[in-house]
Amino acid sequence: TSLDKQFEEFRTQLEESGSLRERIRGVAMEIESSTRLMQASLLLVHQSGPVPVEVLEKAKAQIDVLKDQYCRLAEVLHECPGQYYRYHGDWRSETQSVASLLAFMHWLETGNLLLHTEAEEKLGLNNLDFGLDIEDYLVGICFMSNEMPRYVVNRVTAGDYDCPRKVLKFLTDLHASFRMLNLRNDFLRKKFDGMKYDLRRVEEVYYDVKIRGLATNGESTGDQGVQA
Amino acid sequence: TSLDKQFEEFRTQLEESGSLRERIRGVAMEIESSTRLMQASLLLVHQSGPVPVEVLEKAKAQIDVLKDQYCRLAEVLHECPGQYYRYHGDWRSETQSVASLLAFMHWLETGNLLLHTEAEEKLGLNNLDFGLDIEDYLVGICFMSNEMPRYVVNRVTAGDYDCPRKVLKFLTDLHASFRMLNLRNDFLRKKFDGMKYDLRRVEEVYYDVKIRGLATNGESTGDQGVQA
Amino acid sequence: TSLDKQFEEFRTQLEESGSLRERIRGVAMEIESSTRLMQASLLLVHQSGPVPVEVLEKAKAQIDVLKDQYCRLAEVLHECPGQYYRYHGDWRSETQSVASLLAFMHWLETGNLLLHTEAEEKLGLNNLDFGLDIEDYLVGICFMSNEMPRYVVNRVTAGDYDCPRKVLKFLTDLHASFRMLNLRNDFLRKKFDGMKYDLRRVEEVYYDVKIRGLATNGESTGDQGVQA
Amino acid sequence: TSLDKQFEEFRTQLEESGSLRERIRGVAMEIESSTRLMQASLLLVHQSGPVPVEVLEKAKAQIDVLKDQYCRLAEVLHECPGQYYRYHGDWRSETQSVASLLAFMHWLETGNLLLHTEAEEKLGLNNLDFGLDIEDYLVGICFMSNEMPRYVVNRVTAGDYDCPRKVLKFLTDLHASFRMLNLRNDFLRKKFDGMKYDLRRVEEVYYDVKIRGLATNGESTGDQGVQA
Amino acid sequence: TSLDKQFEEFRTQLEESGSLRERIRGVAMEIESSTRLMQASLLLVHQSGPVPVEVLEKAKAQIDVLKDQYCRLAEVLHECPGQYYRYHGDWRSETQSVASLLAFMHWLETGNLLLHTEAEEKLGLNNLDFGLDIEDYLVGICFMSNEMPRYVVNRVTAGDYDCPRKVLKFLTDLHASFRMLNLRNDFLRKKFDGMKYDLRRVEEVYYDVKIRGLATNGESTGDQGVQA
Amino acid sequence: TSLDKQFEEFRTQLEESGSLRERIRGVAMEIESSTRLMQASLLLVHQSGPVPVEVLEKAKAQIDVLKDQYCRLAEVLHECPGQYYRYHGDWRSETQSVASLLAFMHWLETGNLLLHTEAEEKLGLNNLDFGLDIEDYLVGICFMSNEMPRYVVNRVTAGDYDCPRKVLKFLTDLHASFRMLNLRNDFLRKKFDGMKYDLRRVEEVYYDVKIRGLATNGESTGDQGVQA
Amino acid sequence: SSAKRARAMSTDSPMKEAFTKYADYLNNLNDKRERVVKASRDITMNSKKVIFQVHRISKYNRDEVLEKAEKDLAAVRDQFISRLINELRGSDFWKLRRAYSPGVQEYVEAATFFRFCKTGTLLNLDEINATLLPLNDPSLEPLKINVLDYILGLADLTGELMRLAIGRISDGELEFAEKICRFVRDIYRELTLIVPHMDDSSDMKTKMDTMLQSVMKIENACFSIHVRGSEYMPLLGSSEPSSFLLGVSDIEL
Amino acid sequence: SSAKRARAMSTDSPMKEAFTKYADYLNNLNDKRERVVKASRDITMNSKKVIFQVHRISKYNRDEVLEKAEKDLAAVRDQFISRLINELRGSDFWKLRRAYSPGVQEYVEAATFFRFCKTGTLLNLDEINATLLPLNDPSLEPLKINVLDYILGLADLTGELMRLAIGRISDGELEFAEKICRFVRDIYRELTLIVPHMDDSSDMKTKMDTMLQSVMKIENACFSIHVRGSEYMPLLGSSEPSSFLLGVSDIEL
Ligand SMILES: [Mn+2]
Ligand SMILES: [Mn+2]
Repeated sequence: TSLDKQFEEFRTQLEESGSLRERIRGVAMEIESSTRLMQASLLLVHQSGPVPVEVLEKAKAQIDVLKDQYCRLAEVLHECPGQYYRYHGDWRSETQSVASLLAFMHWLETGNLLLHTEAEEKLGLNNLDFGLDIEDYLVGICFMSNEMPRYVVNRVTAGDYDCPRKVLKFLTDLHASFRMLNLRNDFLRKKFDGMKYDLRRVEEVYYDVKIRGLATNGESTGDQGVQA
Repeated sequence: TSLDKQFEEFRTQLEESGSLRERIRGVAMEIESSTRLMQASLLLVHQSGPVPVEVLEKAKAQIDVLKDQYCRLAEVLHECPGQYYRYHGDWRSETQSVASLLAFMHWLETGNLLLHTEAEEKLGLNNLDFGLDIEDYLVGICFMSNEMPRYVVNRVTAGDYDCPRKVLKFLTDLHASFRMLNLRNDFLRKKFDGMKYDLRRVEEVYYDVKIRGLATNGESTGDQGVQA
Repeated sequence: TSLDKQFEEFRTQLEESGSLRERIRGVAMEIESSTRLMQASLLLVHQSGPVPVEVLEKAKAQIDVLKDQYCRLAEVLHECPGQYYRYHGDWRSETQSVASLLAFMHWLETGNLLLHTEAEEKLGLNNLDFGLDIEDYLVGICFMSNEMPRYVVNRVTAGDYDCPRKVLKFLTDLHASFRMLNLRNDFLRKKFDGMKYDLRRVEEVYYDVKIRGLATNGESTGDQGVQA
Repeated sequence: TSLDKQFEEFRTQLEESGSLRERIRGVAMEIESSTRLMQASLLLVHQSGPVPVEVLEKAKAQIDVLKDQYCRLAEVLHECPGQYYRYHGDWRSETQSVASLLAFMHWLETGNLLLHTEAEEKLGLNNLDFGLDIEDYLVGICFMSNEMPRYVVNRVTAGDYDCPRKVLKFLTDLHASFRMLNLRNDFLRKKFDGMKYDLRRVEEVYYDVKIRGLATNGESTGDQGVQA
Repeated sequence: TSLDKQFEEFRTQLEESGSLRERIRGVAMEIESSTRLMQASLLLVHQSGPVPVEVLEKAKAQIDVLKDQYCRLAEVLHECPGQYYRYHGDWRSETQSVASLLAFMHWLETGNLLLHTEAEEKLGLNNLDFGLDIEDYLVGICFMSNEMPRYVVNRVTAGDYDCPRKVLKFLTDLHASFRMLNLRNDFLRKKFDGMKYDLRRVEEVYYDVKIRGLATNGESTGDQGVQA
Repeated sequence: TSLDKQFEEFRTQLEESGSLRERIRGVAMEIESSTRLMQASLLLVHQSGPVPVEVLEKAKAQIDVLKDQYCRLAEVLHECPGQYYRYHGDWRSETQSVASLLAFMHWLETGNLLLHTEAEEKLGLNNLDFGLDIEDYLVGICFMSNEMPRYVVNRVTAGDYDCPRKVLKFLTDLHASFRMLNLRNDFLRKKFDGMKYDLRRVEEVYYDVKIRGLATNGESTGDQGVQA
Repeated sequence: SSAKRARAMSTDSPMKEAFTKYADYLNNLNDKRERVVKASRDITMNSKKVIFQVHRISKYNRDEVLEKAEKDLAAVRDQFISRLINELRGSDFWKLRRAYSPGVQEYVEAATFFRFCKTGTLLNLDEINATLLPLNDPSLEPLKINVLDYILGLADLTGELMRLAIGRISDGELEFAEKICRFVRDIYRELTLIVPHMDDSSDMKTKMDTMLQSVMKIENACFSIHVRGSEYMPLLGSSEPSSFLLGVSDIEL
Repeated sequence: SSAKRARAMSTDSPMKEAFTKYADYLNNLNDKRERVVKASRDITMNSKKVIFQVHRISKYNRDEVLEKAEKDLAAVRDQFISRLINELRGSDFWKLRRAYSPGVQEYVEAATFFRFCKTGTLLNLDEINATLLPLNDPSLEPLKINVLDYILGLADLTGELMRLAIGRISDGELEFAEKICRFVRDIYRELTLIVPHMDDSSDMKTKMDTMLQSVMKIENACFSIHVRGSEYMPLLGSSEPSSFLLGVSDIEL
């Protein structure tokens, strides 16, 4: 009957989308694994004493792994055109972490914000079909901002008194840029609302350093903690 | 700066997707309003006594309104190809209600299950770009099933003793068809799990009329309550 | 350091128990799949008209599949002696369903309760290491009892007026046996408390049949619905 | 009948396991009582001013009591070999508290992490039959970590400016060790995720003393607050 | 310190009331055990065939046991005058069951409602200190009412066609009496709401019997099922 | 029917109040937009370096916009006399922000607290029909207090060492005034509790500055940061 | 000391003066809210008693029962609602709504329940407000129960009607039960279209679910009596099941 | 009709008679519960006011503030607790505990809060009960607040003490803050050993968590003031940070 035929078709389709989702979850778990490794390496930047260059190198080594993983993810989604957002939830939070870590490393190296296109490039996502969702990128940037107060506190403890000034400038600009966006009342908005606490904390650390005359007069040196 | 440029672009994009979403919500609210009118009309099938044909006609009159609304929804989504599932959540539950009501009316008229393609046709969605999501259709069918026990009880009270047999056959087949699907552990699965309680209740009603010798010997007449 | 060494060991152990659990989950999902097939076959006993012998045969064919699956489960657990109850939660609810279905089929065939040892035998679990937990068996029996009212209602609708008497006798005895147990205030207790509603419903169906003079005088014929 | 016999056996077995559980609960409650006394004594380490040695001694006096209690627990479980994990839930959370307190006292005395084997030794559990579950031990360590921020704050208030450095080093190492473990998404994982907040808070306290030039240059003295 | 002293006293007091509660729980569990035995005996009144007098006698034999248990409960509470309601929750639900069973047996024997004072008398609670809470009594009466439909159905199945009339008269009067009460939205209210359904079910059975000319013309014989 | 008529009327009324609410939400969103602009301007007072007068002027320019918006809000509410508090929730949090910003600007200019009547005047709300709810005003004042610690920290970083003294005096008086109120356990109470922490933080900064001999001896100059 | 004087002096600042006013405002508001809550509790409690009184209705005592209920309902108005009216002048009517809404809803439930039992019709909001008119000070704009509380009370009414229907069926008043069924169905259908327009529809949505449950309980009871009646008809040769059932109950019990 | 008479007659049965008694019992109980709830609300509201009054304390107004608080507290006793005492004769004391417990807890909170600010000591349960003695009818066993409500009130007290400590630190009263810190720590430690023995320890457990939060908030405040003070010492050559900070605040503001 036409009823049977319809449900037979549904069965096929549901199984296909089920196995697709299975494969997506598989890649997403690998991505998560890679970010854990990156995160573990980057933890060392919080440690007292100057941060060795190797720390960053080790973390950067994972980027190629990630690139490969996103390539495979793109291939899987290539099979179901137009359904990127149907399965988006399955790799979303992992990708936000990725964006956050890439941006943090980029900042450590260059002192600049990793742009969306740069992030896509690093992950090999510059083709049209499969990109880095803008909101995921922005959430990742907020996550990065959340790490800044801790980073600044630990750098000052390690004797790097110029760090707060640099971070404060970076965060102030970032915060001002975000304010231009008219965010909906969603997860991103909530994360952005949290950014002002990061900013406030960094201001306080800068104040602590400044009032005690520990802050160098900066400006001249554009380098970051890692490269010092 | 490139930072400013990026956030300027984001602002534009977020505003565009914001206004898109706004328009989608607008249509979705209209759809909700239409289904509510349909629902209120269809509530009259529960009243004691024979159900007048006008009841169904009044509800069916809303279908054209819905068709127009879905047409407009499709137009809105036409502006952002490939993003159907990005905004899907904004009209999802409304569409499940629509599917449920269409299927209930179709069953009242024909005694058959409204097929997915038939549902799309009724809503003017047979083009490829914008269709009725299969899971939404299936959830709608489950909602329809939930209405059956109450309908059967009230039909019997109104003296229609043949109704339970017909509904039981319909639900038994429907339930068997659903069982073929390997559902994920999600909303649809939960709704389907509920269907067995509808089935059981209809079995009990059929038992109540059968044991009292009230059930006609049926089979011959294929017509439904409304048309009687 | 001894700290490192300890955590290294932990890592190994946690990974081992993780992969063990993974394998257990795998088998448990297969078991669930088998019970679904059994359940689908057995649904037909509720259908009007006499129940064909094939229905039961088809369901029984799955028992060997289950046997094999439990054999593999036992092998997995053989690797970690003394930890049966550590992972018990991972196959518990699947096994309760299995017990329920086996007992229902056994009752259909013989009119008797499937004993715990018989259940273990059917699943090939009579060796000492890996058995059927008694509480799982008892929960399964309660699940079977939950199906009885529906079965009786549908059998009577199908014209089998002797069924309620038999089921009532069976359930009354079963309920009396259960009452001997001093159950803790747990899941099993809750399930058993539900059994009295099954009993009550079957009593009502028997009453319906009896007061209308439909009940045969029974006793003489010991056969069950299926074999008739 | 065989039915009666089976349920008679079940009754015996359920009563046996019921009384076993009763006895386990009894010992577990005694353990809880002992840990509460330890906890109340250890609360005094937070008081302003130097912590008298007696505080620790009083808490340590409970260890022998605990040892005796675990010995009795082991005896009870000796009666049902292979069922450790069947009843594990009945003493689990109490044991996690015990592990936490033992580890905290050990750290106060030695500045080192109490190893799993050392914990077992202290409780007299080094025989094979009845050990300290690794996950319980790890959860206990997380609980101990939760106490650290408060301890550090109060030690500094009491004038011990070297404490934050020591605790920070200890927690950083501990956190790094934990990160090696691939934790499932369960209670332990959640507790471990919380450890990073402890770490962050201790970093902030260390920052507060360091930036004010209060931190001694440390390293030389390996002693802890209590012994000072 | 005076602080220590006060809290030490509190601890003593609370431990005393804890042990009091322990003893109360002990007696309450015995009471529960007795009601289980009564209940098991009384289950036989549902069985087909005439109910032998012994059934009731066996149940009645437990009343003296209960009397003794309540006497001991009263003694325990005598130690803390005025604190009846402090511990009330610990024997409340058991007492509601007792009231229900006593009332059911009394009705079986006399056809009348067991009044509150009569219930107290049966339990030896007529002194002022320790009585039967009126709300507990009323809840117990509702529980008894809940058993009536099942009783009636089973009596009719067993051929006792006069039973429905008697029960209907009794329940009608009882329901009318309950309607005199102003209840809060509490447990008792909910139970009383359930009584309406009992009444309706008994009425249905009465009509079933009546309409088939099975009912005797009643009134003449005032005796109950048991004595017949 | 009269039933239909009444509910038809209700629907009309509720739709009217729905569209009223829609208009209120519209104005409230505009108000929110204005406060965002004010906030963005005022952010500059936190920036290093002396605050130019233009900053304040730019923010003050929005007051007229707000006045106009509140005027329109009042007009909308004029249509439903006496129903101010029915829709209050729809502009409440926006108005609290407005009060907070007005009070902050007023303090920057005059060093005094903006009183409730003054706030109403600034917004053109001194007529009786539509006023500024006192609790909203008080919450706004608490919000302003929450901004003070950040302001002080950043002013000191920017070299304005007289700011902490002024703010401390202002907040001390404000806190003393708030203590005159008897509050319920509501939102305002929670916000007021937070004020204590603001006060403490400002005090700390004041001491930081004082102790280092950075504070001017104050009193003489009554002007604020902006005008300095 | 001079420090002390400095502190003391600042107490007379405009700020302190203003806060004295704010303190008075808050104290008065809270006192009034408390009085309103208490009045609301009284209304609730006594309205519930009226509802129980109406539930005592039967074929045999209809008039006495309703007469007492009517008197009790009037007493709720005179003693408690009048107290509320005196408190709720001007903007407090909406400001303190959360404080009195439960009581007013319960009163609406009681008043509409009484009216349905008396005349089988729905007591309109206008009619309710008319009965409150005498309680108002004639010189002032009279206080009216708002639509929202009326609708919320009506939603609860269906629960009481369900209880009544089940009880009436047992007493053989089948036609009454069927009348209730139709009435409750109508209210449910009307409210279906109203709900999305309510100020805060979230609690109303759960009430709608409960209401549907009540409707279905009545329908199931009517179904049950109907199939039984249909079975008896051939046995008796009667064509009207309800009249038959009524007959039995009168004669035998 | 005879049927009607039959019905009517059964109204005089012993059952009806008994239910008349039950109805009276339930009506009286509910009325009393309602009166107790109202008294409890009054006690809560006015005790809260006393707490706010005590919070107005500062170095400069200590005596006046506490004098007023003492009078207000006495008023709570005389006006509202006495009303409660009259209702709670005999077994109602425990039976209606849920109805009055919130009020009594709030009173305990207020009375102990006042006492701590006045003398720095804990007001004992016996002392509280002694103040209630005059409110009792001398011919009857006097009503005493039970241990459970006292402990629950004490748990809330720590929240108020935390607020007080934060405020006192800002006013430079560091020693007072440290005293509060020690006091709250002691109470927390004592209660640690009491909690498992309470009749119903579940809500007490959440209160313990809140209490620990309060303790830590005070400790963090003391920590903060301490490290700052320690930093200043070398700058100033003083050895007593607190006295120094006190000095500053007096002179400058
Ligand atoms: Mn109600
Ligand atoms: Mn409080």
